[in-house]
Order: sequence, then C-alpha cells, then structure tokens
Amino acid sequence: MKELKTQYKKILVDYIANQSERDLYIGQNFIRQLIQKNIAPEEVIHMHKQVMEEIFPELPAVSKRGYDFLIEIMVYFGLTLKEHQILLEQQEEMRIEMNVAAKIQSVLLKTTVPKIDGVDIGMLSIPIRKMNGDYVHFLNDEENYVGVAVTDVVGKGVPAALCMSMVKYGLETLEYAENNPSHVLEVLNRIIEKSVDDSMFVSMFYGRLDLARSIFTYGSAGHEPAIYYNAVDDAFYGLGAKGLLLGIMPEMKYEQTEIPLYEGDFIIMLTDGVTEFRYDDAIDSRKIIEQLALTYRHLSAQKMCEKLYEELQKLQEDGLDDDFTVVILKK
Amino acid sequence: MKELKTQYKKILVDYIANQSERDLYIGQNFIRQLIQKNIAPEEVIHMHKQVMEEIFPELPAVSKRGYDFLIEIMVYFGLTLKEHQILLEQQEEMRIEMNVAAKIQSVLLKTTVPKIDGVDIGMLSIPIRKMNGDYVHFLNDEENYVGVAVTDVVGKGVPAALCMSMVKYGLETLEYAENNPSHVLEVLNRIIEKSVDDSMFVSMFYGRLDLARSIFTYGSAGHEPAIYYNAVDDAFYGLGAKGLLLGIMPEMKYEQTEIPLYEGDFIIMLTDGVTEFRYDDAIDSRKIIEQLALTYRHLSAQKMCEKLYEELQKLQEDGLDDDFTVVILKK
Amino acid sequence: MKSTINITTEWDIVTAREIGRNEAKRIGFDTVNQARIATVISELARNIYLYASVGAITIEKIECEDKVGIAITAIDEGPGIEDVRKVMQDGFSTSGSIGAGLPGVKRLTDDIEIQSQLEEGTTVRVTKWL
Amino acid sequence: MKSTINITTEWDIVTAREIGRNEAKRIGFDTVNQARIATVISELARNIYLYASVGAITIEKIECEDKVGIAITAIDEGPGIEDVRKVMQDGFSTSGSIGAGLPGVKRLTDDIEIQSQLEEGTTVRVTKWL
Ligand SMILES: [Mn+2]
Ligand SMILES: [Mn+2]
Ligand SMILES: [Mn+2]
Ligand SMILES: [Mn+2]
Repeated sequence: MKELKTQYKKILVDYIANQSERDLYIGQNFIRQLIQKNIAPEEVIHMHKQVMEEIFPELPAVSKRGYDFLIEIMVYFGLTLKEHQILLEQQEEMRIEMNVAAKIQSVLLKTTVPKIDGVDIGMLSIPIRKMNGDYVHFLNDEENYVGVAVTDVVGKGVPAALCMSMVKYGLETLEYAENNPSHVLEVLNRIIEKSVDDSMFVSMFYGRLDLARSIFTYGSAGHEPAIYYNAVDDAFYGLGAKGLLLGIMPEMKYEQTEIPLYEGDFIIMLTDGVTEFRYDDAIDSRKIIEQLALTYRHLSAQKMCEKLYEELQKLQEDGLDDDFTVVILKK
Repeated sequence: MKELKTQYKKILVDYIANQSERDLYIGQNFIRQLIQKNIAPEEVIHMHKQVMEEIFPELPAVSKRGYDFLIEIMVYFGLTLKEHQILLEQQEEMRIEMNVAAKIQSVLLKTTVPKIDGVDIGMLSIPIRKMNGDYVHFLNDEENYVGVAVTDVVGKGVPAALCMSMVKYGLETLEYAENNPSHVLEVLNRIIEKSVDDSMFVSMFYGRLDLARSIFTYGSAGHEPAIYYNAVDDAFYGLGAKGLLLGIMPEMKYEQTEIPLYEGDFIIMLTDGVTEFRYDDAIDSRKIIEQLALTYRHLSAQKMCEKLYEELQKLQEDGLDDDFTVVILKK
Repeated sequence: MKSTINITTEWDIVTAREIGRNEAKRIGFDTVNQARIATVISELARNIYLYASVGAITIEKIECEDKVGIAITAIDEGPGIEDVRKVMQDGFSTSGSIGAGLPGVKRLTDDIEIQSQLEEGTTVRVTKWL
Repeated sequence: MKSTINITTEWDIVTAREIGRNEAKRIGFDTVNQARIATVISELARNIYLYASVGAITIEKIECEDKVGIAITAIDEGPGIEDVRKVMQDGFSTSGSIGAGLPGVKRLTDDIEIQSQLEEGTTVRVTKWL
C-alpha cells in the first residue's frame, strides 16, 4: 500500500502542477490496476487525503473533514464492489457447470440415424450455443415403420435443454414406430403441457413412413413446414398443418395427412433455423433451399444435408443465429 | 440531481461544523440510497467538489484540482459498479431458469415404487436444494425379479442433475430386472466414465431380489452400506462392498453377494445424507438408525421410511445438509 | 474494556457507532478501517432497531497470541432468521428482513458467526483483526 | 467540426482524449461527463494502439432535431473481432484482445455500433447525447 501511495502521489503532483491530459491518462491506467488488486474506493480517497496533506501542509481543516466524510460514505461503494467480485466468481463457476451440463446433454440427446433398406435417411443438427434447442428422434421397428420427430424448443438455456430430455422421454414411452403422427403429437402435447413450465413450448413435425406401402404420414405442431419434392411433377410442395405448438393447451387434437412416396421423391424436414436466414428480402428462403436441394439431389441424403448447411452458411451475413437442423428422407 | 446536491450539502455542512457520529450515520444512509438510484462514485465526488466550492469559496486551487483528478479516476469504479448491476440482473434470470429446470428434472427423475406380492417396498427421497442429487430406480418384470438402484451423485447443481438423467438412461437401456448387480454396475460405470465429465462421480448400491427363491443379491460402487436386519438372529449387518465409485476407471469389476431373505427380515438402502448427521460424536449414526428401525419395524416399509426421516430430522441441529434418501425392502 | 449498548432508538445506533469507532481508534485501526467498523456496527444495530424489539450491541477489544482486534456482538430477541445459509448468499436480496446487510458485514470483517432460532432471536458475532 | 487522430503511439491516445474532452466541454457536457467521454476515447484508442497496427479516432459534434451530442468513431485495420456478441457480454473477460473494454464503452455512452471483419478490421461508433 505504501508503494501505491508513492505512485499515486507522483501522478497527482504532476497533475496538480500541469493539469495535463497525459496525467489523467496515467491516473486512469493506475486506478485500473488498483481495481484489479481489489483496492476499495474508500482506500483511494484515504490515500488521496494523505497525499494532499503531504504536498499541501496548509490544507484547510474544512477540506480534511470533507475527505473524512467522503471516506465514510465510500465504504458503501466499496461494499458493492466486493459483492461484485464474488458474483464474478460465481458466474465463472456457473459457466464451468454449463459446459459440463452441455456435454452430458449432448450424450443424452444423441440421435442415431437408422439404416433401412429402400429408404435413405440423412440428418444434421448444429447448435448455435452450447446446448442444442433442436432435437431429432427416430422410432423404428426395423421392418414395417420408421418414425421421425423433428423438434425445436422455444426458449433457451438449461430449461430448454431439459425440456428436450422431456420430449425424448415422451417419445420413448411411445415405444412403437407404428403410432399415428396425430396420436404421437397428442401424447407429447399432454406430457409437455403437464410437466413443463408454462413459458416453454415445443414445435414438432412428426412423420411416419410405412415401408411396405411407401406412404408417408405426417402431422405438425406449429413447426416449420417440411419440403416435399415430387419427382414425377418435378415440383416442390410444403408439408404443414395448422396445429398449435406443444404445451399450450392440454387437449389439443392434431390432424395427419398421407402422401405416397415414389422413386426420386424426397422430403426435407427442418427447423426454422434453416429457413430464417437473412440474405435478400425479395427472395423466399425456402425457394433457395429448394434450389439447392435440386442441385444436390444426386447425392446421398446425408451429403445433401451437409451441402445444404455449407451453402446456407455462405449466404448468411452474420453467421447463423438459431440452431440448424435438417433431416432428409429419400426414396 | 440538484435536489440530491442540496441534501448532500446539508449533511456535509453539518459534519464539517460538528464532526459528529450522527452526521456520518446520516451520510451513510444517504449514500446507500444514492447507490440504489445507481448514482456513480464519480458523480458523488463531483457533487462533493461543488458543495465544497459553495461552502468554502476560498478553497485552494490545489484542492479543486485534486477533486478533478479524483472524478477522473473514479470513472473506473463507476464502470465496475454498472457491470455489477447487469450481473445482478443476469443472476436473477438464471435463478428463474434454475427453478424451471428443477421442475422438469423432478418429472424426468420421478420414481414409481413397484407393488409386488410377497415383498413390501417403501421409499423416501428429500432433496436439500432445488435439484435432487440422489436418485432411486426400480427395474421389475412383475413376476421374477425386482431390481433397485440407489444412487448419489458427488457434485451439485445442474450437471449433477443431468448426470442423474444419464444414470436413469443407462439403467433403462438395461431393460431387464434379472441382470446381475455386478453386470449393472459395470455397464453403468462404463457409460458414466465415457460420457460424463471427469469430475463427476456417482455412488450406487444395486440390489436384486429373486422373488421365487427370496434371494437378495447386491453390489456396491462406493456407496453407503445398506443395513440388513436378520430376524432370526435379531441382529443387523452392513451390506457393503469394496467397489470404486462409478465414473473413475473405465474397466472396473464389481463383486456381488447373495443373502437369503426370510419372514421378518428387512433391508434399508440409504444414501450418506441419512447417516451423516451430527448428533453426538460418541454414538454411531448407523446404530441410531438401527434402533429407530427396530422401534418401527411393525409399520409398513413406506411408513418406516417416513418415521426414519421424521426422527432423524429431529436429531439434526442445523437441519439436513445433504439429500436424504432411504429405500426399505421388507420380507 | 467491554461496552454494551441497548438498541431501542435510532440514536442508540449512533452511540454504538461512536463507541465502536473510538475503541477501534484506540486499538490502532486506521481511518478507513475505523469507518468500516462503524459501518459494521451500523448494519448490525439497524437490524436490531428495524426488526427486533429488544437487542444490544457489545463492543470489545480482543487479543489472541500476538494479534489484537475488535469483536462486535449483536444479540436480539427478534423473529430470528429462517435460513442463515440463504441470507448469507451474495446477490440475494434480503432487504426488508432481519438478515439484511449480513453479507456486507461479512465482507467488512474477518470472521462472522451467526446463531439464530426462529421466534427467539439472533446472535451475530464478528471479529476484525488489526 | 470533425477531428481525426491517427493512433500509433501511446501519446496519440492522450491527444485524442484531449481533443475529445475539449469538444465535449464546448458542446456543454459537465465535468463528470467530460471525464467519461475521455475514458471512452481512451478505451477505444487503446484497443487500436494495443491490437491493431493502423487506426484512427474521429471526434465530431452531432445534432439531431433538438438534441446535440458527441460521436466518437474508431476505425482500425486490425485482426477484427471473431464474435461481437460474445465480446459485448458482461462478465466475460475479454482482456488481452481487440474487444477489450467494449462493454465498458457501451455503458458510458448512449449508443454503440460495431462492425468487424476478421483480419480486415473493426469500426466502432459511439454516440452520447447531452
Ligand atoms: Mn429453438
Ligand atoms: Mn429454431
Ligand atoms: Mn450427492
Ligand atoms: Mn449424499
């Protein structure tokens, strides 16, 4: 502390003599170091008073008393600053905790893409932050059906990640891949409405492919419409539905629709992180995705997903700002 | 700000005239209010300077320059205080997030106690904080076997709670209740070692009751030994094992032991939160639990759990300081 | 020397501060630490004044081996603190209740001990070494 | 009036501060806010000095309807900021890199705009109204 006082005195004496900007600059740099050393403001005022008394012995009593008063009241600023130090440490701890949590979460929510004869499935899910707010779940019974749920939680952070564990848990209780999409959405809606916070909603697209009949049945709970390419028409169609997000109303009914899939057809299921990129307001982002899909449709479903991500990332000016998830099902 | 200056002037003038403790007390109360209004320390010094100039027109130039210097350097204290304000808001947000997370977690980790002919099972798990770091899981196939895992995660907060989701996930992949305890512990150990942070460990006691033969087989991974009451001997035995905590070494082997259960026997599985209470250093806490169990053994397993909790809570001076979990299996 | 000041009016808080500051000065604390000790007394005494009807502050010089310091004890028969651990957590707003200001008191001293029983009262003892 | 100061040495930082403080005074900012404006210039200029080889600070009076204020623009050809969002988060330690001090700059001003391109440079423009 004595050394600091000597330093302070030197700077203050220079300033009082010249009042130069240089001395103020040096003074600020010095105080920044003091703050890093956790020196409290009341200590700085005390130091200031002592230095003033040394360099100016005729300092009036009024001034001295003024400094004493300042020291006294600055104690409360000092207290707040100390609290700040502690909060910073806590924040750092939490950051470490979050890293661990994210790692566990990523294991818990790992998706395995099923390999099935006669249908090619690809998937890519890129989180924007540490924890992914999108989640893809496959239900399959090897022979007859394959079900795919693409979900996006509205909200972020730990609760959102845990909400996804809830979704996974709900889908697992369903067990069988032959469940109707409307049934799946209704069950999930009830689970989420009941057990998750009121502020937490999930959008879900659920599709089920009947492998023998090659019929795709789908339903949607407020989710971004899927993109369906019909090879015979050489045209794209949106697969949406009017259903509300999961978790809003306990007794929602969800509709389902069937489409037949033929050779060369494919379906792109995605989250809004894929379509909500800023590029050119005049051009519909879904049109761009369709264009890209056409360009790369000769590739495997997995490669198509990767190309889509790559190309869309290039179009993004400031990088993605939502979780990006795409699932492609190719006949 | 002008009103504040008038106030400040009044207090400061009084202090300079009398230097009484009363004025310092009033000054501190005043500054506390200023801090709540987010007034920065540089503003306080500025106010102080202005007041000094007003009440003492002959204030030397040296003093004035000293104040200017103080204002300049106090800007950095002010900055830190503003950052503090923001951190406090963030902390508040996180607290809300944690409440939501805890609620979801408690749904995800809900345990249902199976009802089985010929054996009475009771369970109680009381978390000390929002998220429970203990977890109980039952595996049962209705007819032949019932398995019970009692686990305690070393660590706290969100990662610990997520780690428990991991344990649940691992136990669910095992599916069948007839698995050997040593096998269960080995599988869980591998899952946790691989997918959870290095700093996260779990202790687990796993017991399996063969319903037809009435044989209880158990193994332990660094867990608090269970308490086994043998009615014929009218004596208690500890059921422990040497196994390391789950998550330390990838290829650990766990041993298992068999004991026959007869009419009147019971087994108390617990976490260290039950035994680690401070009461009287001379008396072993497990002895107290045994004593209580004897007193209440005429009750159902569930009632015994509740009585144990009630009585042990009374013995605790400062309340519990760990999650409290007890599972009782009565023949 | 050991002084005990009953806290019933706001002026008793001022008296306790004054006695504490003088004792701190005698022990050899500098201006800044005198101010901090007065602040600690203020916070403890205000808790008594605002939230407990009966209570007192005791100020004493303490010595331990080659160290000297000051100990301040606040005893009240107020409502008590339900969760001492929670009250001591930083960032928690405890204003408007008996535990208000205790995290600050902790930060200004070297050691703090709190005993509290609901509806019976609270004892807080802090020490600060020279 | 619009002044531009190239920042190559530490003394250029001082010059920029001085010009900024004088301009702030002319516009009518009080002592405290003059100090804050000098601090903002300091932080921006130090970033240029420490992490970018070429850069300048521009100071100008701004007027908008019936308001007056000061705008400070820092342009450099330094390494750029990888993640502007992260740099602006409070509580994150960004010391030792180009974004250091930006959260502080934000708190001392009314508005901040940051444009940055990796390996091309960064432009920060802040405004403060009287
Ligand atoms: Mn989302
Ligand atoms: Mn999204
Ligand atoms: Mn634990
Ligand atoms: Mn424990």
